[in-house]
Order: sequence, then C-alpha cells, then structure tokens
Amino acid sequence: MMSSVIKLLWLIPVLPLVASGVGALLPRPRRRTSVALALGAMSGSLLLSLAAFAGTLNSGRETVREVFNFAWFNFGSATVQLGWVLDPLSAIMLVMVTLVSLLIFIYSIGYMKEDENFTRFFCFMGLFAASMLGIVIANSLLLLFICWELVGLSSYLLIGFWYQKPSAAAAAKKAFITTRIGDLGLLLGMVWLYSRTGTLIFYDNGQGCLEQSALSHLALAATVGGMAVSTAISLLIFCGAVGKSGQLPLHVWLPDAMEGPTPVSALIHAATMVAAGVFLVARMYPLMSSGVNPVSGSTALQVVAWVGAITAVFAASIAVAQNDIKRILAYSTVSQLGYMMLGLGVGGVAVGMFHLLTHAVFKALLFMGAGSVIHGSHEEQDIRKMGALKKLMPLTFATYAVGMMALCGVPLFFSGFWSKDAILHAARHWSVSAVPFYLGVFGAFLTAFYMTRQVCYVFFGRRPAASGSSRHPVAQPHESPAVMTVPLAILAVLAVLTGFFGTPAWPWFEAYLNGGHATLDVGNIFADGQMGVMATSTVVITVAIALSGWIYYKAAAQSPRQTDPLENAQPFVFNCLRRKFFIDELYEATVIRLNAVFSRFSDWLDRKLWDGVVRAVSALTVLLAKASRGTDESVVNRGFDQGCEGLRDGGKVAARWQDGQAQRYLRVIGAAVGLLLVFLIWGSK
Amino acid sequence: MPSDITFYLLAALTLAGAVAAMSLRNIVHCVLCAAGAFAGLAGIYLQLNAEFVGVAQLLVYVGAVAILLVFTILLTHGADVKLGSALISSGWKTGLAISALVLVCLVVPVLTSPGLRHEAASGVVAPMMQKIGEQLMGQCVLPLETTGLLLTAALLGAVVIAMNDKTAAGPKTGVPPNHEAGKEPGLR
Amino acid sequence: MSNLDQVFVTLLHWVVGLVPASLQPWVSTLVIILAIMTVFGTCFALTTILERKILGRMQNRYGPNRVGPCGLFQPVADGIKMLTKEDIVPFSSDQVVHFLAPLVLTIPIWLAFAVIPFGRNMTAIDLNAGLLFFFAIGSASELAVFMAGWAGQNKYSLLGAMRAVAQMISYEVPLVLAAVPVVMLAGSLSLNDIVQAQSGYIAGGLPRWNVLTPWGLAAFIMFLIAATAESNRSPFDLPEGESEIIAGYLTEYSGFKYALFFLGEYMGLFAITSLAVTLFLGGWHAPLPVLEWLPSWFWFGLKFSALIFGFIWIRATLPRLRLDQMLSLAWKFLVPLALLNLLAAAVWHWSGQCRLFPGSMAVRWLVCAAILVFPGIRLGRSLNGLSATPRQYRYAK
Amino acid sequence: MTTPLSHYLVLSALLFSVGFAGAVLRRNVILVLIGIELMLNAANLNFIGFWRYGAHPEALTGVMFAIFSIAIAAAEAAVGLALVIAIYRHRRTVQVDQFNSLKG
Repeated sequence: MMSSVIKLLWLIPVLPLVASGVGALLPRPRRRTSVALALGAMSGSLLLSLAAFAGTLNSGRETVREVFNFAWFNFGSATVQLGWVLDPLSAIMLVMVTLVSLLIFIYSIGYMKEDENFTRFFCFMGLFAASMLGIVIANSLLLLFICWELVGLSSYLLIGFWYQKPSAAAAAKKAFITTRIGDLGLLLGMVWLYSRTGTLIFYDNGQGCLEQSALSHLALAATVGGMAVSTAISLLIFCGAVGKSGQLPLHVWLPDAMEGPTPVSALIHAATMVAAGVFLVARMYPLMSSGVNPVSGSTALQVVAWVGAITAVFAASIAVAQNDIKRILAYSTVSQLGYMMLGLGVGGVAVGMFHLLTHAVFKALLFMGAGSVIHGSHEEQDIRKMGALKKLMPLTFATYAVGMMALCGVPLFFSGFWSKDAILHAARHWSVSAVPFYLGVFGAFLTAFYMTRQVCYVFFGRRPAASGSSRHPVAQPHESPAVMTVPLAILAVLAVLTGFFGTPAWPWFEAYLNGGHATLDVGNIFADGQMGVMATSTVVITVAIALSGWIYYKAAAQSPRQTDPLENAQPFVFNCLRRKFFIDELYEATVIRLNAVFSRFSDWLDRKLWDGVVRAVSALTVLLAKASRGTDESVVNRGFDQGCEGLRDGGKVAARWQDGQAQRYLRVIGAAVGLLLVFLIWGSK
Repeated sequence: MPSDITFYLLAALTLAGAVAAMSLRNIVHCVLCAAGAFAGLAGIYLQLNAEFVGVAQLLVYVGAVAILLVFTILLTHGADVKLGSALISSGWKTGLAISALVLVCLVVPVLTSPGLRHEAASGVVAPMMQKIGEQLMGQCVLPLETTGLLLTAALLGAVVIAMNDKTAAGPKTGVPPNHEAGKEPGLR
Repeated sequence: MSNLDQVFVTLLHWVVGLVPASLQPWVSTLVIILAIMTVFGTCFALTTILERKILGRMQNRYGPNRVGPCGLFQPVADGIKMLTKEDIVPFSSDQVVHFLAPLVLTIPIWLAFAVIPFGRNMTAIDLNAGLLFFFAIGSASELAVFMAGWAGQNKYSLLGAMRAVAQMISYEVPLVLAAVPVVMLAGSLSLNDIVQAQSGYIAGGLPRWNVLTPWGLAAFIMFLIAATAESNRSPFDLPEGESEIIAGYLTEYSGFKYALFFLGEYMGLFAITSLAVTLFLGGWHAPLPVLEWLPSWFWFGLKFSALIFGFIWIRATLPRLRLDQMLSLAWKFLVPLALLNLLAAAVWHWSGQCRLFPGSMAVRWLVCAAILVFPGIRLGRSLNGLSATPRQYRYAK
Repeated sequence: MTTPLSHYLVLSALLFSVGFAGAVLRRNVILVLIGIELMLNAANLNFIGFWRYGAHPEALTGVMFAIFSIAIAAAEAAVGLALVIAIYRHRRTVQVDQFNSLKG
C-alpha cells in the first residue's frame, strides 16, 4: 500500500496545476466553473495527502521514507534526475498546505465575489498551490528550486492582482526582486552542491546528497576561508530561505505584499509560502547540522538561530507602531518566522516545524478575520478608523480573539503557547549563548502587546463619528456571509487542537517526525525546566496583555481618535518604529542609488565608447572604399586606355602603307630587289 | 657582220616599241607598239638561231596576247580615256628612281663580270626541232602536261571571269541561252 | 628534164654569180623576193579577172569583157583606177594606225611565201619549223585587220573588224589542227620534208599524197573550210558583208590602201592554197610516175590553180553564213573532228606497220574512215539542231 | 665578230627596267599588264642569250625554259585581262589607283 501512494504522490501538485491551466483558458464570465475546478482539485489533493499521511502514520517503524526518482534528461555522460519523496516531514506539510488552501479557497469565494477577475484569481491560486505542493514533495534540490521559482512567480502575480493600482504593481515587483536576490544565494548553493556531490537528489538509497557519504565528504572539504564546504553551501541555501521567509535583511517586501487581496495574504504571506523558507531549512537540516561539533550545532545553525532571534524582536517592535491592520499582521508573521528559524537553529526540525504548523493555522485565521473586518467595513484598513466591531461582527470577533490568543501564546488551551514554549525551552538550553532566549521572551512580550492593541482598536472602544468615505454613504459594518465565517470557525477550532499534538506531555509530533513512539506522560511537563520556561512566558504574556489593554482600551474609547499614546510618550522611538527603522529609505539610498549610478555609467559607456568605436570603424571602411575607387579610376583605367590608344595609332600608321595601290607594292618589291642585288653583289666583297 | 647590224636594228626596234608602249597616251597605240616590240624580240630569237622560240613568241605574243589586249581595251572602253587625266600615277619620281636602280643593278654586273663568254657557241646543234621534240617528250614531259592543264584551266577561268553573267543581265537581252556566242565577247 | 625542172634554180645561181661574193647572200634573197613577188603579183591580177569571169559564167553571164580581149586587161584598168582614186583619210580617224593597217596586213603575208617549196629546191628559206613559221605569220594578220577596223573610228568598221578577228581566231585553231596529222606522219615541221614524205607511189599507181589517206582527205576538207574562213572569202565573208555592214573594216579605205587590202586578201588566199597543196596534194610531186617528166613547179602550179578554181567555185555557190552558224561550225564541228582526225591518223600510222593479211590495206582504210565518218555525221546533225531552234531577234535598245 | 652576250643582257636589262617603269608608273591597268609582259620577255631573252652563248648549247635547257615561260605568260595574260574585264564591269574604271578596295 505504501508504494502505491508514492506512485500517486505526483498527482497532488499536478491536480491544482491542471485546474489552474484549464482555468486560465476559461473566459472571464465562467466564474462558477473555475471555482468548481479549483475546489475539486484542492479537495482531491487533500484526500491524497491524507492518504499519504495515513500511510506514514501506521507504519510505526523507524523513520520511514519512500523515494521515487527518474532521469529527467541527460547531456553527455551526466544525467539530471528528478524525484519525489514521502516522509513524515513532507506528509505533515502536504496535509497542512492542502487543508489551509482549501479553506482559503472557500473563504475567497465570498471575499472576491464582487471582483470581475474572479476566474483569473482562482487560476493564480491554483498555480500557487501546485508549486507549493511541488516544493513539499520534491526529492531533488533542482525540482525544489523550480517549484520555488514558481511560488515566487505566483506570489508576484497574486500581489499584483489589482495591477491597476500602481502601489500593488510596485509591491509585486519589490516582492519578486527581493526574493530573487535570496534565490541567487540558493542557486549558487545548489550549483556548488552539485559540483561537489555530483547529484542533487536528496535521498537516493545512499547516493543522495543528504545522505551520510556525501555529507561526510562535504564536511571534510574546506573552502578558501577555512569554512567547511557544507557550512558554506548551507549558508548560501539559507540566503534563499531568508529571502523567501522575509528574514531581517530581505524582509522589506512582506509588509508591502499586503497590497494583494486578503485571501492571498492569508494563504501566501501567512501560512504557506513564507513557510517554504523554513521548510527548506528543515529539508536541508542534515546538511546544515553536519557541523564539526554536534553539540552546539554547526555554525550554519547558529547563524540561523541568531538571524531568527534578531528578526523576531525587530519585526515585533515595528508591528507595535503600525496603524494598518494587515501590516501589523505582516510584521507579526515576520517575527513568528524569526521564531521558527530560532526554533530550527536551537531546537532542531521538530521544534521549528511544530511552530510552523501552529502559526500557519492561527495566522491564516487572523488574516481571514482581518479580511472579513475589511470586507465588513467596506475596504477600510486603518485601525484608527475602526472600533466597536465587537457587537457588529460577533462571530468574526470570536474567531479573531481565538486567533489573537493563540498568537500571543496564552497558556494551556492555545497552540501558540505550546509551540512558542518549545522554542523558548530549546533556546533556554542552547549551549552557545542565552541571548536568543531573552530575545525570544522579549519578542513574546511585544507580540502580546501589539496584538492586544490591535484588538482594542478594532473591536473595542467607540466608532469615530461619521467617518464615511466619499464613495459609500455611511453604511453600518455588517457580519460577513457564512462562506467566509465557516472557514474562520474551522480554523479557530484547529488553532486550539493543533497545540495538543506537541505538548511536552505527549510529544507525538516530535516522535512522529523522528520516527519514534510517543507515550502520554504528563510528568514530562515538569521535567528539566519545562515548568520554568512556561511560567516565565505566561507571566510575560499576561503583563503585556494587561499593559496594552490598559493603554489602548481608554484610547479606543475616545471617539475622535488621538494620536497613539505611545507616540505621546516616546515620539522619536514611536516614529522610528512606524517608519520601519527607515530600512526602505536605507535601501533606497544605498542599493538603488548605486544601481542607478552604475546604469548611468554603463549608458555613458555604451553611448560614448562603443558607439564611437562603431562610428570610427564605419568611417574607416568608407575611406578605404573611396581610396580603392580612386586608384582604380586613375591607375588602371587611364593606364589601360593609354595602352590601347598607342596600339590603335600604331595600327593606323601601318595601315597607311597598305592602301591597296598595286603599283606601290610593285615599287617596294623593285626597291627591295635592287637593294638585295646591291647587297649580294657588292656587299659580300 | 650582217648579224650585228640586224641585231642592232632589231634591238632598236624592240626598245623603241617597248618605250613607246610605256609612254604613249593612246592605249591602242601602246598595244600596237608592244606588239611591235614582241615581234622585234621574235626576230632577235630567230637571230639567235632559236627558231622555235622565236616562232612561238610570234605566234603567242603577236598573234594571241596582242589581240587579247586589244579586245580588253575595247571591252573596257579604255580607249576613250578622258583627256587631262594624269598619264602617270602620282609620285612618279620614286618609281623612276626605283626602275633606274633596278637597271643599274642589272647592267653593271653584266658589264663588269669577267666570267661572261663573248664568243658565240660553235655551230648550232643541227636538228633543233628534233632535239626540242625529244626534250619535250622526254625530260620535260611533266612540265608539258602541267602546262597543258594550266592552259586549259586558264582558258576556262578567263572565260568564266570575263563572261558577263547572263543571269544577272536577265532575259531581256533576248539571246537564247544555249546560243553561246563562243569566243565572240558580248559587245557593249 | 631535170634542167627544165631546175630552170629557175639555175637562173638564180647565174644571177648570183654575177655579183661579188660579199653581196651574194643579199642578191640571192633579193632575186628570190623579186621572183616570188612578180609571180604572185601577176597571179593576183589574173585571179581578180578570172574570178569575175568564172562567177559570171556560173551565173550564166559573161563577166567583164570590155577591157582588152575577153576583158583580160580588166586588172590593169582596176589597178589604174585604184592608184588614181583619191586616198580619203577620215578626219577623226587615227592617222598612224590608218596608214599602217594595210602594210601590217600585207607584209606578213609576203613573208609566208618564204617557206613554201614551189618546186624541187625552189624554197626561199628552208626553216625546219617552216609550218610553224607560216602559222605564226598568219596570225599576225588578225592584228592588222583590227588596226584597219579601229583606225576608221566608226562603229561599222569596228564591228566588221571584230567579226573578222573573231572568225579568223576561231578558224585558226581547226586550220592548225588539220595540219598537225600531216606533221605527225611526216615527222617534221619543215615543208620540204613534208613534201618529201609524200613522194613515191603505191604499187606504181597511186601517189602517196596525204589526201588519199582517210585522215588526209578529212584533214584536207577541214583545211579548205578553215582556209576560206581565214581569208574571209565566200561563205565566210561576213566582215565585208556588203548587204549588212557595207565593206566591213574596209569602209574607211579608198584608193591605194584599199588596193593593198585587196592584194593582201588575195595573197592570203594564195599562201593558204599553196600550203594546202604542199601539205595534202604532195607539193610539186607528179600524180603519176609516168608524168614525172613534167617540171615540179608545173605540177605545183597546176594543183594551185585547181584549188583556186575550187575557191571561186565555192564562192559562186554557197550563201553567206550567219555569225553564230559560222562560229558554231568552227567550234562544234571542225575542232572536235580535227581532234578525232588525230586519232584516225594515229590508228592509220600504227596499223601501217602490221601486214597481217592481204586485204589489210583496204580494211585499214575502212576502219580509219569509219572512225571519222560516223562522229562526223553525228556532229553535223547536232549542228542542224541549232538552226532548228527559232531564231530570236534582238532589237536595238 | 658576232655580237657579244653582254649586248643581249644589256638589251634585256633595258627592256626589263622599261617594263618595270611602265608597270610602276602607268595608271592604266592594261599597260601595267603590258609592262609585266615586257619584263617576262626580257627574262626570256636572257634565257635564250645564255643558252646560245652558254657552255652547253645542246642541253637546250634555256630554250625549254623559254618555251614554257612563253606558254605560261600567255595563260597569265589571258587570266589577267579577264580579271580586268570583270573589274571593269563592276567598277567602270581601269585606273589602277581605283582598284584599292583591298585597302588595309
């Protein structure tokens, strides 16, 4: 049964791909068929994923891995192989991605109802789902890279969905280019890996590049800087992850990506695509962790951890000062991704992946909640203009609250708490340094703070008076239709349930991933400092919620919203946070200007130097042509004519003697005879 | 002694005829003088005891060639030469000079060369005609035959060349084609 | 008998003897010349009157009988008339040529007599190319005729001269060809030898004259025809053609020059006849051995006058020939026959050697005759064919 | 004293040069032909002269040569004059100068 699933594994990405392909051919008015196609494909993929997941579950043996490789093409002696793999990591991701996608598809039916490009939307969403699933099942870094690019492409298409808006187009371009920079690192790493190991297949019964033989070979080889080749390659690959998951240097595109429609943000910028980076690191974990000293993890993992920690705090702090509901969530996603990287860096694959799963669920929930809020308040995104929606949109408020609490990591019932706790626990026991732990805790505090601020502004307090926008007459915000609220409810339930899989008491998730067997043992909770970590986080979170609630509950109450209280307290810091630490301006100043200078220089070079050279060459040839014509004209022709002239004159002279006068000939003969005689007779004496 | 006188006489006759033939204005007179010169030469040949050659000369030149010349003159209206047209072609000085040169080249060696025998040969070979006949039929039979052939060819050729082509003239002349007038050239 | 025969020869020697040795050759030639001129001069005179008397008789009339007994002095009258008549020279004529023409005509004719053997040892100059000399001299007369015709500068005389020259040239060829068999058989060009070849008699009866041989007879006939043409007489007297072009090339002449022309014409006739006699009639040989006692020159004279009578007779009977008939007769009848005659003579000569069987002489005669007769008839018929075609007249443009 | 050979040779030279001068100078083509005939006769005279005064008169070569040359001269004269008649028919002239169509 196991092998039969692996054969059908390739169907999972192909179904949505086919759906999007057919959808692309459909004319705009065929909305229903495109939806049907998309949903059908997604549900098919979901079923197959569940089947695959089930397959991996009941084997119960040691880490199970099904591999199917085939030769794509061969050139010369080398052949390029592709393949897909089914192991716990990919199985769990398959289920998560297909489930979340399906829910978001259903949600977007309601959300995109008015949009006229409805069919195109679902076509792009199908493409995205297919490429995401492709990344998940890829057994070859090449196939993974191909799907990685497709994901980038679909994110560009979806962000720029409303391409009429210049800001959307700019955001799409920004997203595409920034991720492209990260992908460059990934590409270099891939090529280096191929040149070193000769194959890009991860697991090929011993031959794969992630298997021990290749890894040992890589670890030993040293690069120029003394760094192990494996470390260098993994760092390069991590660059791709940084780009895609929006880590510190390359995070600028994520907040701007909010220009796209909310389901897009929910699916791509919350749950799946951004998680691809984390998944890549998880997939390449054997390579990354093949460092010299297994205890403290290889330098690569240290880098991952530090980058994750710093990004978490950095993004959280910016989120505090944002006023756009989707931007706050965006920055929260960036910080949560930081936490995942931190988890991977310190705790290993299980810790990171568990937080990824839980985050995917509640962040999708939060985004869809925000979407329904925006939908309800007629496209209004600025939280300062919202308020008192608690009573107007009760279901949305309920599900949003569940999501908020899961995100903040409210203890016991909410998945966020358990996954974040696991990370903090791992950070706590990280041998290298304790700083990431404290950063993590401070991050948690900030997360709880800005989420509470957001909820207060959006749902509590009083609505500002008559702020009706010009287009719509002032309309009361209303609850979203069922098609949107049902997925919210489902996700809310999931947000709670997923937490229980990875609790220290019953670490099923870790066992599942590592192939072990999980036993329910409540005692574990109190084991080696788990309790301490949980306690500190609970305290931190409650303090943050209380503080934020206290500040912003009053602020929300004032009908004409004043400036943010924090701003009054620390105007400079608040302004700095709101302007996102001026990173965009920094980039603008450095990279872009440099680019402009360089382009201007090359333009000058092209115009002056090369054009000049070409013009010079042409002038030379023209000169040459003139010269040759001149010589030909004067020397050859005239010389030749002269010769002929001479000949003709000579001929004329001779002709004069040949004038047909017989008697003249006779005279000549006579004279000749005479002379001859004279010569003969007297000459010879 | 008489032979000297006859020789000088004949020589004078011949030379006078020749010079006259070359210098007279009226062509018919020229031809007649030429005939006279040829006759004079025949006489000289007879005087040199070469009867056959002399008689042949008489027969051929005086009889045939002279008549031929006269006929040609009549046929080509040469006789009524327009007065005033230059008798002698232009540039006659060079011509005279060249002929003088030729004369000198011939005469001087004759007069100065020592090897010439001055006395006549001893008695002439008696049966001259007999001898000539044998020679003709003996040693010189080939030249004889070829000469015969040549003469026939010349005869036919001359007739063909000189015959005014009846075809071109067309039937209007009324002369029946088969009534070939033989030697009588068409007078015109 | 021999002294009678040689009477003239002895006379000559006697006269020459009178003169000192140095002049003897000159004197002998002079005497011979005088003799020939007187004999033939009187013969000329006689012939003119005889011709007219005989013509008259043949035309059933008397002929000139006023001057002297039966008109015998008529030539004297004519001679005086000729001399006294004014010698008119046309203004536009070519004086020199006009004057020279009669001279150039008569002088060669007189020269022709130098080689003819009148009798035994009676030959002026015995050239061994005598016959050839005779013909060469004969050909000179054409030039003279032309000069005569040309001198007058008038169309008719020129036309007449042209006709005369054409006729004389045309008939010179058969004349010479007729003489060739004789030379072939005699083996020499000298006339004495030819006469010598005809001496002797066959079986005591027939003389060996050429005329009695088949080729000889044919040659004789052809010779006579050619001779009449050569001397512009009777059937061939187109040049004078009184009825058509007045007197032909003689129109411009009168007085003594006309007489000279007349003399020249008759002398030409006499020369040709005497040649015919020597070639074919055995020269001065007697026809029969019995008649040998008569002097050689007598026989020569007899044969000569017989032929002259023949010519006159022909003149009386035959009408004038047309120009084309005359020329075609020459070229299409006489010349081929003469060439054939050569063949016949060759056969005769060759068959002469073999005396296979008794009748060989008669058979030989018949064979040679046959060779000549049949083609002759054939050629003759072809001649008639010519005249059969309708004559197309060409009108003056 | 019979006349010496040189006289004959001088006579023939004279004849030859007169003939040559005539042939070269006279414009009428017939006279040119006559000139040529004279030259030929002069040559014949030389032949006979040398034969008569030569060492071997019995050889008769001179005579034979003269005979054949006379025959050929006759043929030549005939053809020459025929040519003249033909040319006259086309060009209506007997002036030698005008016969220059073969001009170079």
